[in-house]
Amino acid sequence: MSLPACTAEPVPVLEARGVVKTFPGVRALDGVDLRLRAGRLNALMGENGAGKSTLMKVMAGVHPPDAGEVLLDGAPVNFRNTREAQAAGVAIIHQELNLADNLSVAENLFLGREPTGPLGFINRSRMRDEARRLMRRMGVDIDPDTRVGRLSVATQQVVEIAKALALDARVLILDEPTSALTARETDALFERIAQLKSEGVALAYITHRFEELERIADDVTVFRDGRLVGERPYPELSRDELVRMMIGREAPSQAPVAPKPRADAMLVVRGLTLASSAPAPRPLLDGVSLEVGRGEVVALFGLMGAGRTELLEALFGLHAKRTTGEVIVDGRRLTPRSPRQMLRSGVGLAPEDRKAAGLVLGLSVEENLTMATLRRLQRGGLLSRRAQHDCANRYVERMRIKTPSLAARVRNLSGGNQQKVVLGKVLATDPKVLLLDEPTRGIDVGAKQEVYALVRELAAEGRAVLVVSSEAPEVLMLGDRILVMSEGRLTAEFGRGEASEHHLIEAALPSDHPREAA
Amino acid sequence: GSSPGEPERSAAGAASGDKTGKIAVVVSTLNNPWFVVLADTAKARAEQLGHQATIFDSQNDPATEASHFDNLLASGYDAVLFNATDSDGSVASVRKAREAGVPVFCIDREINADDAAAAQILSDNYAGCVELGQYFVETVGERGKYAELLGLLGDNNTTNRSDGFHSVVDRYEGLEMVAQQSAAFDRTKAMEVTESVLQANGDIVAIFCGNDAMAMGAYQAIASAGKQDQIKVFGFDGAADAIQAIRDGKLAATAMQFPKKMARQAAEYADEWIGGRRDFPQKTPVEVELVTQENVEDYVAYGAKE
Amino acid sequence: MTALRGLGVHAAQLQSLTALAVLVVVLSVSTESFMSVENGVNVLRQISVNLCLSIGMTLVILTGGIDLSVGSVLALAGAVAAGLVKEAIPLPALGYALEFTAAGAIVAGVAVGLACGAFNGAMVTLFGLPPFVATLGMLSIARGLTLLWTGARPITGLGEVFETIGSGVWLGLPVMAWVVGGLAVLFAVVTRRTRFGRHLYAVGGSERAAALSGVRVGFVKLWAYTLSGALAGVAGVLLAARLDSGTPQAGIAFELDSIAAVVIGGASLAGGRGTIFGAVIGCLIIGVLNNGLVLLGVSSVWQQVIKGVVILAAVAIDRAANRERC
Amino acid sequence: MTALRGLGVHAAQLQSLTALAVLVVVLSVSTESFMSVENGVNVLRQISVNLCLSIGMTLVILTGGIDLSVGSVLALAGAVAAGLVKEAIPLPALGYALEFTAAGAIVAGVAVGLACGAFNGAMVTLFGLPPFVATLGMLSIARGLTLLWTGARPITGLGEVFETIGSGVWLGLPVMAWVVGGLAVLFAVVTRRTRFGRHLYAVGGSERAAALSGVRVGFVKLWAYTLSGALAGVAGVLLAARLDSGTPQAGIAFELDSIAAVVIGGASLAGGRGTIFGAVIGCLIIGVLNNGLVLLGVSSVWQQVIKGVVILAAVAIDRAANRERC
Ligand SMILES: Nc1ncnc2c1ncn2[C@@H]1O[C@H](COP(=O)(O)OP(=O)(O)OP(=O)(O)O)[C@@H](O)[C@H]1O
Ligand SMILES: Nc1ncnc2c1ncn2[C@@H]1O[C@H](COP(=O)(O)OP(=O)(O)OP(=O)(O)O)[C@@H](O)[C@H]1O
Ligand SMILES: [Mg+2]
Ligand SMILES: [Mg+2]
Repeated sequence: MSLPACTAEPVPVLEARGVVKTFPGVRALDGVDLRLRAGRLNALMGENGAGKSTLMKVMAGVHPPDAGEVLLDGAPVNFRNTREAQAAGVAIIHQELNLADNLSVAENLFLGREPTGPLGFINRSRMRDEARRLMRRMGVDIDPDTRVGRLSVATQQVVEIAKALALDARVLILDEPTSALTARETDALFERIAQLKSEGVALAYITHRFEELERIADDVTVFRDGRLVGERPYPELSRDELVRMMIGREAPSQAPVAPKPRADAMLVVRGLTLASSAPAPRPLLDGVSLEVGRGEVVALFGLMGAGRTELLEALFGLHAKRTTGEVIVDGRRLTPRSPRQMLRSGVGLAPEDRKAAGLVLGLSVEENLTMATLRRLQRGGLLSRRAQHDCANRYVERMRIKTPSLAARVRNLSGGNQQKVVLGKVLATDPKVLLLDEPTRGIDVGAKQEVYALVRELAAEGRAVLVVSSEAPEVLMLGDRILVMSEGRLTAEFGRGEASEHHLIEAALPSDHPREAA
Repeated sequence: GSSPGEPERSAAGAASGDKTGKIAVVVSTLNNPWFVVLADTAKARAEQLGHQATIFDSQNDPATEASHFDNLLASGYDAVLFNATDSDGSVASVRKAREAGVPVFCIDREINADDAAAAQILSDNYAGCVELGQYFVETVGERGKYAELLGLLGDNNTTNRSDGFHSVVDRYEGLEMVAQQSAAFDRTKAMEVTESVLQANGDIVAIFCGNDAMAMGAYQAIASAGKQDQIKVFGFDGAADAIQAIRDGKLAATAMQFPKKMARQAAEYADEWIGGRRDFPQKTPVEVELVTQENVEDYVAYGAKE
Repeated sequence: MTALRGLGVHAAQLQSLTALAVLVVVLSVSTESFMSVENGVNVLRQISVNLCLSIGMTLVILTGGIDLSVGSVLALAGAVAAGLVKEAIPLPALGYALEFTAAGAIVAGVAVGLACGAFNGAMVTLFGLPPFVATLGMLSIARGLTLLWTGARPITGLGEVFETIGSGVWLGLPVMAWVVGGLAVLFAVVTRRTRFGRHLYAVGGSERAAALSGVRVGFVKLWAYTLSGALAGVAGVLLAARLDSGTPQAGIAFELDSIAAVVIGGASLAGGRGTIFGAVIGCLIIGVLNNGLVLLGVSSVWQQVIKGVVILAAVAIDRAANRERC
Repeated sequence: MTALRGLGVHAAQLQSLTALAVLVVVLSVSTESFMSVENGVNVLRQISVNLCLSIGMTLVILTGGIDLSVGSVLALAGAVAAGLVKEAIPLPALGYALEFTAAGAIVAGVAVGLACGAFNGAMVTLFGLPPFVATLGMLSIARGLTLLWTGARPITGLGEVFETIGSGVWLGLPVMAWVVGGLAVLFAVVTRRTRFGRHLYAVGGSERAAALSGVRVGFVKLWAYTLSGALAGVAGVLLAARLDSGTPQAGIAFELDSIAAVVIGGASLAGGRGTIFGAVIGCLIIGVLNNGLVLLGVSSVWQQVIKGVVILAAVAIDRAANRERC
């Protein structure tokens, strides 16, 4: 039974006081306070680059603070690394995946704390059983010996979460844990969170998804530009108020969109089939046929593992050898052979896994933004610096990318800003057909609205947009039409306003799954 | 100036015309004791004669050697005692020195040009191996299978020695070479190659090796195969351990070169050049002597007993 | 098969295994002397040194590093051991000379190797040098020290103990093979079944992930290099024992053969992938090739060409057979 | 400074630049002969070959690869050029002999290098061989072919054209230096200001992201290796010209110096980082060091030790000064 925050304060389990952290060119944190109380979940909100992740990293011993202090049970501590933090009972789930692709699920879950037998050998069988248990509790049932590299992003995220939960920490920090998850795993996670609260664990939870707040939040803390804007018990906050605190202006209103008449097809897919790389009962994609009209936004919903990413990848020519079927872009029939070919024929993909597939982290913002369009930026055979700057600047502004400079390494941008760079890169190619895989994953409310507006704008310009999302509200709000995928097949189609979240989930559940009566 | 090698002069190490200068000793490699002795002796003798001397190691790389010449010509040396990495590849460097008015005295390895070096004091590898070849026939007999270990491929001592040896041995049809492999003058390689050769041809009666290091390696392999009584091993150089091995009856024979002798001679020539002498014989061959069980006691490492 | 699994055998190794098998078959039919027990023993003796190096190299490569210094370190260790067993070190200060038993000399040799390895590790972990540079520096330094210590002269006649190690045979197999075989098994177990072993893979797979999971990355790397150095030391002693002499030219360019063996065995220079078993196969492929070409009486010149081609072919088949790993 | 920027100079290079500066200052005070124009010219001539290799090496390393074959390819190209200029190739079929002009021979030599490089590239891109193995195979093959072509005997007396290239001087600088300098500028521009150049960085940084951005990864890699081979060919011709002979022993272990130069210049063997300018600095550091130690009359044994230590120190300072890059 947890007290409301306002009355007689219990000593916070973990507390940050006046923390300052600067990076080359950026003051990420500027004297920030934060309190995490036993049995309560403090939801951290704020725009991309506000400093949320950085603060969490400081509190979990990843970065040392430049100034200010971190207190555990009221006593100052300075963790020199994550191991010391873990030892003190502070665990963190990072925003980015931090798994060793070459190791198995079990090995990742127990990395750094492998159970050993009397002879100092690793107790493999125990590790496996434990691992299977942990994954089951997260609602995922996979062989613990699977190499993590072979798992989809979604599954990897679950592993990441299970790993932190396995630490039985007193303080648990979750940095956008659900960004890669879909309904089912999210529910499982929230059950665990409720349970942890009752066990008196103190939680910090970073998210950009408002609908999650009422399900888990006790307190809400808002950051802007590395400063604390305010902390309130959740119930006292209205959504609009919250948004205002975050972006410092009125919440951008969502103008209701009228259903469009069915336009002529810009992208036509007929019987697209993608054979599985490993021997499997079913192909990853099984005769998928769909159309996206000129100026139309089609949203593609599905649970993890449905094969949506594979669909987009196949359309983009990534699995040429395993793909069969017919694709027609703007009246021109073609078989997707390579990304290069698809880009040239006016198709652009913003991939789901931004770090591995979307960006070259070691290169600058400018170099990434211009990567796919260099041909247009040449003057007399050489790349023109001017043209590159202009191009990059244009998209930094249009996407409101928060970066110290065009020359900054993308690696150092905040998660959301990285995502914006990916979108910027694709837009720079001026595609006729846009394939967006989870385009709003991990980006803040302001940026989300921008992306939504952008998607509509692009459609209005006569492009066809096929957007994959795991957030039902988003799908409902964005799509002129909504397709639902399950097990590599399209299982339902709805027009704007025809579907409810329930319908979507219903259609998305795998056939073997017992469907609850509507 | 006085004639070379004149005993009392060289004993009393005063520089001729008491002019002193900077002498460079450029040696093809220093990770083989034979060349270390060559270089050290040359340096020592030059210093004994009152000159400054520095050793440059070409590390068996003609390019490095060329760089050494550039450097020493730039930093005003008066003479070069030169052990070439390559008879042909080194000519260009020697010419460059000549044009810069710096005399080059070649030691041991001949360079293929008569107009470049001030003088060449040469160990006659070919003749040495002719002698070895004759002794080979005497001891091994006129029939039987044998193997040959070549030195570094592309090194012209490798070819000279092999050619000299075969110029004799090939005249006897009875002597059949069943294996010819390169072991690059290297002990380890020699041992491994020999081990394999013994597998393919267990019945060989002799191995001729392009240098003593390889001979020692080969012997090692033969010994661990227990064939030391069946197979005679021949080397070349007169290295310390080879002389000892002959004494112990492990090697049949080697060809003694005289690195010390050659080095001293070269140093004295350089000294005389600085003293003003110019009339040097283009080539001064230093004969190679056969070292066998019989005469081994007359020799020490790299030379005859004084 | 399950036995193999224990040593961490994956499709990868089984691939190289086929390559090896093909090689062996071809050679057995083309030359009778190849398939003899005696020759088998030879090949074993010939690969022991390279295998000893390759074990250490595997540890380093697993972390995503590389060790170019093994050849020079081998030479230094061998020379030190040989030197110490031959003559005592005079200690004027204490007024007596320090005598070394064969055992003592061997330990000293290995210790020197270990020290060099630790130095490499320190350079990489503490000073953040790229492994290539750190170990390249050591390659040069150790070679120089060897020449200083030996005066560029081989040190020969090392006595019985070395002789037994070098040419001795026990239960039909060379003593060296037993030693190195033991080390191979030991480290196969270490890499598969101990935390240190798995951390090698983790660090190689994702240093960041490993660090954030509380793996002491620096510690793991430091030990990888140290062990590589120590194993190079062992290899040095073994080689010296074989040649009955510590020669300053020993081990030149050995690093290439050793890295080749590890990579042929399926390891990735990017780190995180590879096994000791693979390294063993790799060494066998190279060793059998060298041995076979001589048995076939191929001229040394052609040997170089053929060797290159075969290595390319072996690995190409391997990779073709499991694309996923590229 | 902006001029430097044009060549793509970052903190990284400026670091190595300081290392170089320190080295130069130390040497100028400790030996008078170092700071002479003549010696400067020498150093330039001495580094030309290594720089020529290092330019190509940079391209390959940028893609995250490595080219161990440059030394052997250099030897092969040099030997071919030398061989062709010396004697005509008889074509009995056509009943006449194919004569080569010096120019023709040079082109042929470079072409041979290019072919070897293309082969490496094909092995890496088409057969998915690890670059280390692919180029290690070529190292062995090219050396073998060189010995076959030359009959293991050097080919000397290459005539004026080669002589001019080798020892000629133009406007106070060696012709070789002009040639290589030109190549360096050319490729500095290529890497900085062309799509191909940018794609090299992209591929090295993340092949997947590059491919998704429409970069033809295979194509880019193939060309990186091909160019590296061609540049090794050029280096071979230059060396042959300098020695006035194509020697089968040329270029042994040159790959190490070249890779060292590139890495000292701030490149990462993981790919995606490095510049031509950095390679130039790297070559200068190594060249000046070799030259200086000789001028100081340091015994060649100690030279190896000192060289190793200095290289470690140089890179250590560099890295310490910008941690982020490790
Ligand atoms: N390692 C780093 N080096 C340099 N700058 C950094 C680094 N990490 C973060 N930053 C900068 O610090 C600021 C805060 O980043 P942070 O990741 O904390 O934002 P965030 O609130 O987590 O944003 P998001 O919601 O998008 O994850 C950003 O401007 C980012 O560019
Ligand atoms: N790299 C991979 N190797 C092997 N299988 C994969 C890989 N990536 C995804 N899969 C499998 O392909 C199927 C679809 O992948 P994925 O989960 O990305 O679909 P999705 O609908 O895009 O889900 P989400 O986008 O929510 O992650 C799943 O069974 C997943 O396990
Ligand atoms: Mg964040
Ligand atoms: Mg997906």
